[in-house]
Amino acid sequence: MVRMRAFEDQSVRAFRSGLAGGYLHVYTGMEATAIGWLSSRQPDDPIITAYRDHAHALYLGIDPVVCMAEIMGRAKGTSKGKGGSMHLYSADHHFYGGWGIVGGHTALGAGLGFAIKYKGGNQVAHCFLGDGAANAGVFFEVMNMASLWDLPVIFIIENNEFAMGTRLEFHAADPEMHKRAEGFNMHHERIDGMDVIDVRRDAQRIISNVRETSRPALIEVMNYRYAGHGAADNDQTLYRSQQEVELAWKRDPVHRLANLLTEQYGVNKQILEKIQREAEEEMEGVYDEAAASPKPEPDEVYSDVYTDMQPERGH
Amino acid sequence: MVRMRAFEDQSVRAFRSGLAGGYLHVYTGMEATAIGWLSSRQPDDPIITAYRDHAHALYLGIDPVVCMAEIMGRAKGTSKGKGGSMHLYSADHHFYGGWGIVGGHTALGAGLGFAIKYKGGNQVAHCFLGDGAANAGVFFEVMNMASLWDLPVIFIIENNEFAMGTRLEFHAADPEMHKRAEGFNMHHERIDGMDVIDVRRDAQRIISNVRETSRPALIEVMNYRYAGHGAADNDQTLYRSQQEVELAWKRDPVHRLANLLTEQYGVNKQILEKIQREAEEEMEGVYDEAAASPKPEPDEVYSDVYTDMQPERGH
Amino acid sequence: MTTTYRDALRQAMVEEIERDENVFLIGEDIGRYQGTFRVTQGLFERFKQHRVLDTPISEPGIVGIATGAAMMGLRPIVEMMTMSFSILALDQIINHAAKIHYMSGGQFKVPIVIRGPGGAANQLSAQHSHSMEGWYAHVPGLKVVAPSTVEDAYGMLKTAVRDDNPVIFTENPGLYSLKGEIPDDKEFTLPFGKCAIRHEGSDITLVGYSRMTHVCAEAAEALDQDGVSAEVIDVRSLLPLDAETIFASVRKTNRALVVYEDWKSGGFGAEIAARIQESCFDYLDAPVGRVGGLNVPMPYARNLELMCIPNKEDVLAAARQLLA
Amino acid sequence: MTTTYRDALRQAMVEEIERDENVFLIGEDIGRYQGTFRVTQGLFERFKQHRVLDTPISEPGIVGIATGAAMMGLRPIVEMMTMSFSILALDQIINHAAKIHYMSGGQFKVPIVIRGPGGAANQLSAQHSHSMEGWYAHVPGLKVVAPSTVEDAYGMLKTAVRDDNPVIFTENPGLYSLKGEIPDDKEFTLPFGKCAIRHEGSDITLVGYSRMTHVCAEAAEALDQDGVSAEVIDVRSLLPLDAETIFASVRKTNRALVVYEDWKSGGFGAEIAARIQESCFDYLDAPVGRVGGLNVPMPYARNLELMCIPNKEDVLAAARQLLA
Ligand SMILES: Cc1ncc(C[n+]2csc(CCOP(=O)(O)OP(=O)(O)O)c2C)c(N)n1
Ligand SMILES: Cc1ncc(C[n+]2csc(CCOP(=O)(O)OP(=O)(O)O)c2C)c(N)n1
Ligand SMILES: [Mg+2]
Ligand SMILES: [Mg+2]
Repeated sequence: MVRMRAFEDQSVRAFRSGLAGGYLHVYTGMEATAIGWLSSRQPDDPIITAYRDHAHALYLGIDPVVCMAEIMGRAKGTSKGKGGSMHLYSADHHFYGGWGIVGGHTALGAGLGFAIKYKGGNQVAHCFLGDGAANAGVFFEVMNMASLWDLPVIFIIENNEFAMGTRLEFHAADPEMHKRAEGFNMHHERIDGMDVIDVRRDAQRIISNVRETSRPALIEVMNYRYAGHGAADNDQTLYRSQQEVELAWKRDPVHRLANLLTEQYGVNKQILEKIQREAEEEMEGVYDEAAASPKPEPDEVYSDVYTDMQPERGH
Repeated sequence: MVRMRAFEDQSVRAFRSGLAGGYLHVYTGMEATAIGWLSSRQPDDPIITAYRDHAHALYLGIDPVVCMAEIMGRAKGTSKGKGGSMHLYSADHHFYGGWGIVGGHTALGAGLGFAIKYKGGNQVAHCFLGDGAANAGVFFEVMNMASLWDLPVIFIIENNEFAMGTRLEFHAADPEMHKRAEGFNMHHERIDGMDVIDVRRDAQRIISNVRETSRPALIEVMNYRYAGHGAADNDQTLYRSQQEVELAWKRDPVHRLANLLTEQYGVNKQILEKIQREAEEEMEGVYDEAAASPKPEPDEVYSDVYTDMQPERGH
Repeated sequence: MTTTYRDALRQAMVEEIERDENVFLIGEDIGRYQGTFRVTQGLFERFKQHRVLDTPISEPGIVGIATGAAMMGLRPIVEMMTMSFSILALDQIINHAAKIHYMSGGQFKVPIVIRGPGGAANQLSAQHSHSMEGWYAHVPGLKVVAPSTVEDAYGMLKTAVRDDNPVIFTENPGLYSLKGEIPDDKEFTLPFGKCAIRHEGSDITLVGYSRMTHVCAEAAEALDQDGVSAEVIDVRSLLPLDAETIFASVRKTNRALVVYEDWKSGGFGAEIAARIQESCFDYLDAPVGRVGGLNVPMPYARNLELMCIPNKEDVLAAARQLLA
Repeated sequence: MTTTYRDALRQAMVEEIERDENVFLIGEDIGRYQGTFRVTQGLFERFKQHRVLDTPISEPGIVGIATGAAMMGLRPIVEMMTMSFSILALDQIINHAAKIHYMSGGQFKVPIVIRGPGGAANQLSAQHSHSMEGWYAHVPGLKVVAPSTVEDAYGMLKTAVRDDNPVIFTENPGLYSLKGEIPDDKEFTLPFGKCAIRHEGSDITLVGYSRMTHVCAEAAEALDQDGVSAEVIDVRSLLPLDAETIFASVRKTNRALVVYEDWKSGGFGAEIAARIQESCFDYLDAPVGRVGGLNVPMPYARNLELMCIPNKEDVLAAARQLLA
């Protein structure tokens, strides 16, 4: 979690310094969800998420330098610099992205589950989405099909209470979004997402159930985003009070884990501080290394449009 | 009901004789739903439905000759012959169509409810859709918004157990489709649609509730279609047995009402036979009159594309 | 073997399903109901639900699921009941499937075929009569083909299934019953990006694709009678586009007429016309002409509908004007 | 009054909301959040939720609801957070809104405006950088405008709101901070279907719209220095298209270059080019040239992204080639 957070600090720094552009969304405050959940996966389970994807990519083991290089649009990035912050991918790590169209990737997520079932594999597909994304029509279509066809896919709503500047209660007729699976005869529940141990425990139970039954599930994980929606979101008072954010910080999953470790497991505070410091240093190094790496060659613009040909060239 | 059914017989005749083309879908077997429901509306309530729209149009009082003329693509049709069987409309009768894209019109239906609320009217919008249509993503999006914004709209699923050749259980993860409103904090229930008196009673209760509270509702009306999906559906054994259809005929809403009238209200059978005969004769007349009416003038092809200009002409 | 366009499509799918266990069909009413245009007739019984899957009416979801499955190595053939319904899935097609290979820096492939009837049939009205191929041919990352003959339907569908990129495969409903020959060779495939010359000539080049190729051919025969020698080029593949074959013909005939069923204004015929005049300017004795569908929503009434769709007379009139 | 493109749009909406109680705004994050590009800043506080409505992320539903409301006489202005998201709503736009008037034989009108930023901004990557106006301009039943100046933004948005047909109103994100004058007249409107001549010239006609008009104007100034007199035509309205003004210019200059940001192949510039050569063939001293965006999904890396979007140098190079 501290590595993730340190990474996000550096990715924001990249944005501020002009080394990254476009839309950049950090995961700060939500770490317990991705870590707790993904720590419970099977290594070859396919994972897919939206644009708030740095944490998932890191946790799956993609080299942070390669991630940061992508965020900076460099040739050594996960997508050779063509994807950017929102579009990290790694076939080697079974990480299927990194998507920008809210809700759109949930269909791909169901497709991953479809392929598993078709091939007779024992993986489970994990599809993360936001609370805002759970209003997209396609998501309902694929919940129906996932249940109808017994696809081994779990839809994990990372409910951070906001869709950009729109608060949950202004976008969802029923703020208990997991209930949306009710009409599809699909398992659904809401769990807490601020305690990494709790998330891990719940995830293990849920995932093994899906793996056994090949019945899909919709899980709503309640967390909170401390940062603005994206790096360019510079007036959060438009949609929430300073107070509310401060209150939410009291539930900080990093502190929570730190407290647990020091109080229940007697871990020395200095060890934690050292971890923290090392994480920060590591990610500063990551920043520097990515920043020093080369930009894509101009001719790259035409490659990877197709697997076997180039598009018509020129203006 | 007997007029509707007689009209449908003539519309199929028009198709068979080549006077009508394209897709043509009759309502035979489902009459109790439209009549029971629409008899409970307020006269200025806006109504919208899909392509299986003849019955709704007739019940709202649109001249059957004008409807049949539309089905035959004639100038005096509801849409001057440009819409056809699937696209009947009448602004005068608050009939908003007649739509061909499965599920697409449910958004328009919610929009009718939106306009009522915006203007402060006391109407209720009635949006009919099929069981197959209740799988379209946009339908979920607008259920959410209808509930979020307290729109006075009722979505009425005419569940005839088939989406074309696909049986309910093969397209819906939970065949109780009304439950799809559960996640949107919206009233939902399933009612029987084969007895016109029952439908009317339920509709009155539900509609007056929506009118009072301005809270939307999702109602699933169970009925059955006796005819093929469309007039070109000529091998129904692909998806249902002869037996099943025969069994369903035992629940025929027309017979049910006839029995009620003769047995409980002592109506003379001959009166019913006379009504039947008159309906058939009327609709034969309708057929002849529509068939004798002129086709649209060629230049009509360019009119009504815009309210105030013509498109670029010519090939 | 003599067969029909419809049966050739089916045979291509059967052979590909048998050849590669990753190939499967998915779509609305393609299984038990045998497909609305009967292209998939008999396949559900033969290959069972595992390979021939009936779906709910959920075009965006269907395409998205197929795309996700393709990312994991499956090779779905999605049937759109009509291409008009692919409009609902456009976000999945052009903003997901078409971009994955690029956005992932080449890590993921999307070997998906989306096929179905495109264009007007018989009084299907405004919402069901779209020609979508021009829009798709505008999108980098897609391949777009529109075969006009039985052999092409067969060979190009096999190529499409074996292609590692998303392919839009459009079938004009007026062609399903067309008869023709196909080779007795399961490995027969036809490369994309090659025009075919359907009728040789020296006075004017008629450029068409899909059903309009036949309309051009009819017009060419009528022109023969006038003593005018028309060359008919069947584009076959809009993206990639074999512009060179078209240019070579125009450099010979010095006149070109592009014919397409889609709405004239902004249709893909405009692109072809623009390219011809860019590359053959000095050879042209007349402007590049176009014949397209009328710029109106498709009307239901048969007399109006027939006005909208280009026919032989329309092509002849335009050709004669260019030759005048 | 001097103002910006962004503020002019806002002022037009304020005036129309105040003029007609049926006018309202609907879209994602346009209210409390003030709009992602701040076009609707302050309007939620001023007009309250009744007139400025925040929505869930449900583009098809939003457009459909607005369309249904318009059928009952309301006049919605739908903001698309970016036009790229309108792809999700295409079925509602082109297969519902655009066809209702026709399919109902003129009984229902759909006075809806769909507006928002269209085109590339700054490293938004492949899924968020679409130019959609060419597709829309292909669809009968829609009107499509793409204003390039502050005055046009103001006057054409007011026209759009008062139009009884669905209007697609596209705003290039690079224009929002542009400064310019608007008249002090709440009844000021600008008719659709009229090109504007932004720079007079006699040697070549540069045809652009939206932000590309400015790129053309820059190129025209550079050409001035070379002693070449370029005429810059701002198309402004793609549908209806004022082809006559373009033709008149080309008949004078005998050379034409069409410039657009959208993918070159199959973009609306192809239509304009095709029409110019059809109608001005005998006047042309060179083929009608085109400069369009590269035919690739928009890459993220800034150096690659900048390659994709046509700039002054690209226009100059193409113009010089036509003049050579
Ligand atoms: C279809 C679509 N509509 C709108 C947007 C713009 N947008 C990007 S993120 C976002 C909010 C999404 O919120 P949520 O799903 O809760 O995810 P979170 O950002 O909270 O992680 C919006 C509206 C988009 N990318 N795609
Ligand atoms: C988006 C879309 N997909 C597919 C179709 C083809 N289609 C027309 S009707 C139909 C079945 C719809 O079934 P249902 O909604 O239950 O209505 P019913 O015909 O039973 O009244 C289908 C698949 C269509 N018109 N629109
Ligand atoms: Mg959120
Ligand atoms: Mg049904």
